[in-house]
Amino acid sequence: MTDVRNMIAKNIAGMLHDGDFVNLGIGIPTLVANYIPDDIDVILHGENGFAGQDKELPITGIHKDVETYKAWLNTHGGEQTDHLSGEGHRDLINAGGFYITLLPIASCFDSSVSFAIARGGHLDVTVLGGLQVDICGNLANWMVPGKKINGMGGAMDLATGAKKVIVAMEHCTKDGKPKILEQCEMPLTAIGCVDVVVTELCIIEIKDRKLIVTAMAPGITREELKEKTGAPLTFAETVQTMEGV
Amino acid sequence: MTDVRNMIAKNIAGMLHDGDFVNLGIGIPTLVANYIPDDIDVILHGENGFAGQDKELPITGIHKDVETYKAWLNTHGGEQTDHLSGEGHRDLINAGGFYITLLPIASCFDSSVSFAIARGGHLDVTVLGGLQVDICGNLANWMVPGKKINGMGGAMDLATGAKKVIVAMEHCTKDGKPKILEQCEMPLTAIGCVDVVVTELCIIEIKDRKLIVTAMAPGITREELKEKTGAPLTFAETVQTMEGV
Amino acid sequence: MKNKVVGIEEAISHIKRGDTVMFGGFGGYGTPNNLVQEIVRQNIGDLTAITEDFSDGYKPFEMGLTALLSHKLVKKAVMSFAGGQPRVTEQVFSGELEIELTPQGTLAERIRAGGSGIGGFYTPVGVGTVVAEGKETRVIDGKTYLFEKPLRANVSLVKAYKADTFGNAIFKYDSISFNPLVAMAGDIVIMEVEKLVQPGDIPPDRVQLPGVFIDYIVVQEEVAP
Amino acid sequence: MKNKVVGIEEAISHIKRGDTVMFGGFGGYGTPNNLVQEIVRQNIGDLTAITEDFSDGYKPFEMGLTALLSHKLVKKAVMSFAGGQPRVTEQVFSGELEIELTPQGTLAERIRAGGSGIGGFYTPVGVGTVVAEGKETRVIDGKTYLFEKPLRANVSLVKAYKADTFGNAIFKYDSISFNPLVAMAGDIVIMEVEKLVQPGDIPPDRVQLPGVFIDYIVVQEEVAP
Repeated sequence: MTDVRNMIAKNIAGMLHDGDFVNLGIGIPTLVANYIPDDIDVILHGENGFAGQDKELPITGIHKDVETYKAWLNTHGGEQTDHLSGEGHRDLINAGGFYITLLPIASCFDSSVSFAIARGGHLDVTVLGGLQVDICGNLANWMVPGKKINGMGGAMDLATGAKKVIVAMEHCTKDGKPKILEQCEMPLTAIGCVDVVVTELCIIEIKDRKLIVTAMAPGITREELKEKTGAPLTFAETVQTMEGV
Repeated sequence: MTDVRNMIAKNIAGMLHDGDFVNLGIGIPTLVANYIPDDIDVILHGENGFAGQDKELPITGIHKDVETYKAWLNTHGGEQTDHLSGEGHRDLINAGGFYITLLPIASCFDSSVSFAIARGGHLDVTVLGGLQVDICGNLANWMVPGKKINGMGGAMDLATGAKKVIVAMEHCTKDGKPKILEQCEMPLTAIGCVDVVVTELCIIEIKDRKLIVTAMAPGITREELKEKTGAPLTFAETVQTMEGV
Repeated sequence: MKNKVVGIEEAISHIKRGDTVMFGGFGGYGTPNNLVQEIVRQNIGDLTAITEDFSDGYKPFEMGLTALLSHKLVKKAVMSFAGGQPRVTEQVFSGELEIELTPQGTLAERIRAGGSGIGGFYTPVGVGTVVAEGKETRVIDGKTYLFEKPLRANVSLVKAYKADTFGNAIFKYDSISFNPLVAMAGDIVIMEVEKLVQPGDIPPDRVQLPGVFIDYIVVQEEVAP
Repeated sequence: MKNKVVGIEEAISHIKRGDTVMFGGFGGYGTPNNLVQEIVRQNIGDLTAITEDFSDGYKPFEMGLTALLSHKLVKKAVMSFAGGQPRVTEQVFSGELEIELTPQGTLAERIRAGGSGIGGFYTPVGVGTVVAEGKETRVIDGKTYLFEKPLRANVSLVKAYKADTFGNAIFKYDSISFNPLVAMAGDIVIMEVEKLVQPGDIPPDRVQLPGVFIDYIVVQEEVAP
C-alpha cells in the first residue's frame, strides 16, 4: 500500500523539469517531493501563501494537550526561529497544516496573490489526488455525497488554473471499482482539466476524449488494465515501463 | 488670484475632521494641506501608492539638464536618504510628481491597493478641481474637447469612490462664464458624485438636485451669486460667512 | 488622533448578535484566536462567519474558530474548507448550520472585491461544478467563466505579528494569508497583534497591511490556539 | 536552475516588432528606464504600450517612456494619464498614435485581472462618462457598474530597487506602483534592478514581488531618467 503510493509519487516526480513551479496536493501528491531528482530544482507552491518549500518537519507530540501546544507556540514564534531552521515556526505551515522550512529563494504572499498564481496560469504543474477521472479530463476529488463535509479548499482553483494537471491516485477504489470512467459520477472539481493520470498500474494521457496509456507497471497486462478501467483505453505506439520504488 | 485659490483651500481645510483619510487632487486641492488646523491629524493619500504624506519638498533646479538630474538621482536613491529627510528620495513622489516626505505613520502600497482604497470607499474625503459641476452632482474636470490630451489619471476613481467629494474651483471661467450649471457640457469625470463645491464666492452643498448655499464670501450679495451661477440656487436657513485668508 | 489601541472586551463589544463577521488566517494559523475566544466569552451568537475554514477539529482542544461552533454561535458560514472539522458536518446535518462552500481562491477574490469597490467578477473556477449552480456563466474570448459577487462584513477580525499604534502591520511568513484582504472588507476592522511598536518603527515600504484600514488594535502577547 | 541574470541587450531581444509591451512605474518613477532606452537602441517598433503614462514631457530631456514616442515606436497605447506630454497630443492628432484612455484604478485592476486569470470585472468607475461608450453596464444590488476586461502583454518590463538572483524583489517607497501587477501579466517578464543580492538576503516575508513571476533580470546600477 505504502509502496503503491510511493511508486505513483516517484513516477510523477520523473515528469517534472528543472525550474518548474509546482503545487502538490494533500495525500499521494505530497510524497512526490521525496522523489524529485537531485539534478533539478522544483519550486513548491503552497496555496496558503508561499513559493519555495524545503522540507515538511516531523514535529510530533506538540498537540497532545493545550498546555504543551501553547508552550511550543510561545517558544517558536516571532524572531525566535526562522524559515531555515528545522525547529519549526508557528507562522510557517504548508496547506496540509504541517510545519515546514523554506528554501533561500522562497517568498511569502497573501491569499489573493497565491490564487492569482493558481488561477492565472503561473503554475507549471499541479499534482492532485483523485476520486474519479473521466475521458473528458473531468476530475472529481473533493466530495463524496452523504459523507462528512470537506469543502473544496483550493482544489478547484488549482485544477482549473495550472498549465498541467497530473492526477495521482490508486487505479481502483478499495472495493475494486474503477476510478477512471467514461463519465465521472461524483461531484466535479473542474471540467476538462486533467492532462495525465498516474496510478500504480499505468500512466494515462488524456487528449481529445481519449485515454492514451503511455506507460504501464511491470507485470501488468493490457487485458488486466482494460478490466480495471471503466472506459476504453488507447495504447501509445511505445508503451514505457513505469519505474518501481 | 493666489488669494482666491488660498481662500478656497482654507475653507475646505476647515471641513476636515481629525483622523480623516483624504486625497487632494492637483491644483487648488493641493493647497488645502497648508491650511489643515494644527489640532487635527489628517492622513493624505497619494494614488501613486502611499498614505501619510508630510510635506512637498521645494526641490528646484535638478531638472535643468540631464547631467544635473542624473547626478541628483545617483545621490538620492537606495538607502542614501529616507522618507523623513527633507533632502528628497528619488523613489518618493506624490501623484503630482513632487518629491515629498512621509509621516512616521505612513505606508506605501502598489497601485491595486491604492485604487482599492479609492474605489472601495476607504477615503473619507477627496478634494478635486473642477471645470464644471451641475445640479445632479455631476463633475467635469478632466478634458476640454479639442485641446491637448490629458487623460483622466485617477480622477474618475477618486470622484466615484470617496465617501465625500469636495470640488475646489473658481466660481466662473476666466472669461466670466458660470461653471456651476443645470447640466455639465464638458465630458464627465463621474456622475452624481459631488457633495460640496467650494469657490471664492460661496460654499454649495448638492442634494436631491438642489444647490444649497451654506456659506458666502464676505461682501457678496445673493443677487450677484445668482448672476454668476448657471443654475437656480437655494439658500440654507443660516448662511455662514466664509473664512478669508 | 483617536487612540486605536483598546482592550479585548471593548474591541469585541463592537460585534452585535446577528452580525456578519469575517476572519483572517488559514487553518488556525494567522487567525485572530484571542478575538475568537472573546466572542465566545461575550456569547455573541447568530453570526454569519466568512472564513477559509473553522480550523482543525482533530486536535484534542479547540483551535481557531472551532469554539464558535462548539458554542453554537454561527448560523451561517461562507467558507472554503471543512475537512477534518467534525462539528461542521454535525451541525450542517442537524440543520443548525447553513454553509455556502466557495473555492478558496474565489473566496479570496470575493473578499478583495468587497474591499475594493468591485461589483463582481468572472472566474473560470467552478464552471461545470456544483459551485456554478444558480450562477450566471459567460463566455469571454472563447473561455467560460462564472460570475461571482463581492463579500463584505459588519466586522472584520485579523491577526498580525507586529503593528504600530496606527495599525501599520507586518506578518511572519505565511500567516499573512487572508488577513490583508479581510482588513479591507469590514465596516469595522479589529486587529490582534503580538507586538505593538511606535509609528516609524516599521518603515513605510515594509508595511504589509496599511494602518488606514484598521479601527481597533488589541495587543495579545500570549498566543491562543 | 536557469540563470535569470542576463545582459540588457539579450533581455530586450525578447521583444518583437509589433508586440504588446506593458510597463511598471508611474510618471517615470519606478519605471524600467534603462530597458526603455534599450528598446530605442534596438529600434523595436510598431508596439502596443500598456502604461500609466509616458512620463513628463515638460522636462528638458526625455524621461521615462517619452523616448518611445520621439522615436515613433508606439502605434497604440492603453494608458491613463497624458497630461504634460505634448508628444501624445501631437501623435494622436496626426493619427500616428491610437490611444485607449483608461481610469488609473481600472488600468491597475485590468492588469491585475490579466495576471490572475480573471475574465473581467465590474467597476463603478466611468459609468455615465466617455469611458462607458461601447461597454456593457449592469446594475448589481442597486448600483450601476461597467464591465472591464483583463489586459495582458507579450512582454512585461518592471523595475525594482533590489532583487535576488531568483527575482524576489523589493521596492523603495512608492516606486512599487504598477510593478508587481505588471509582473504578473506578461508572457515574458523582464526586471531591471539597481542592486542584485543572493537568495536568502531578502527574507521570504519581506519580498514584495515574488521571483516566480520573473524570467530575466538586468542589473543596472546607473539610474536612467
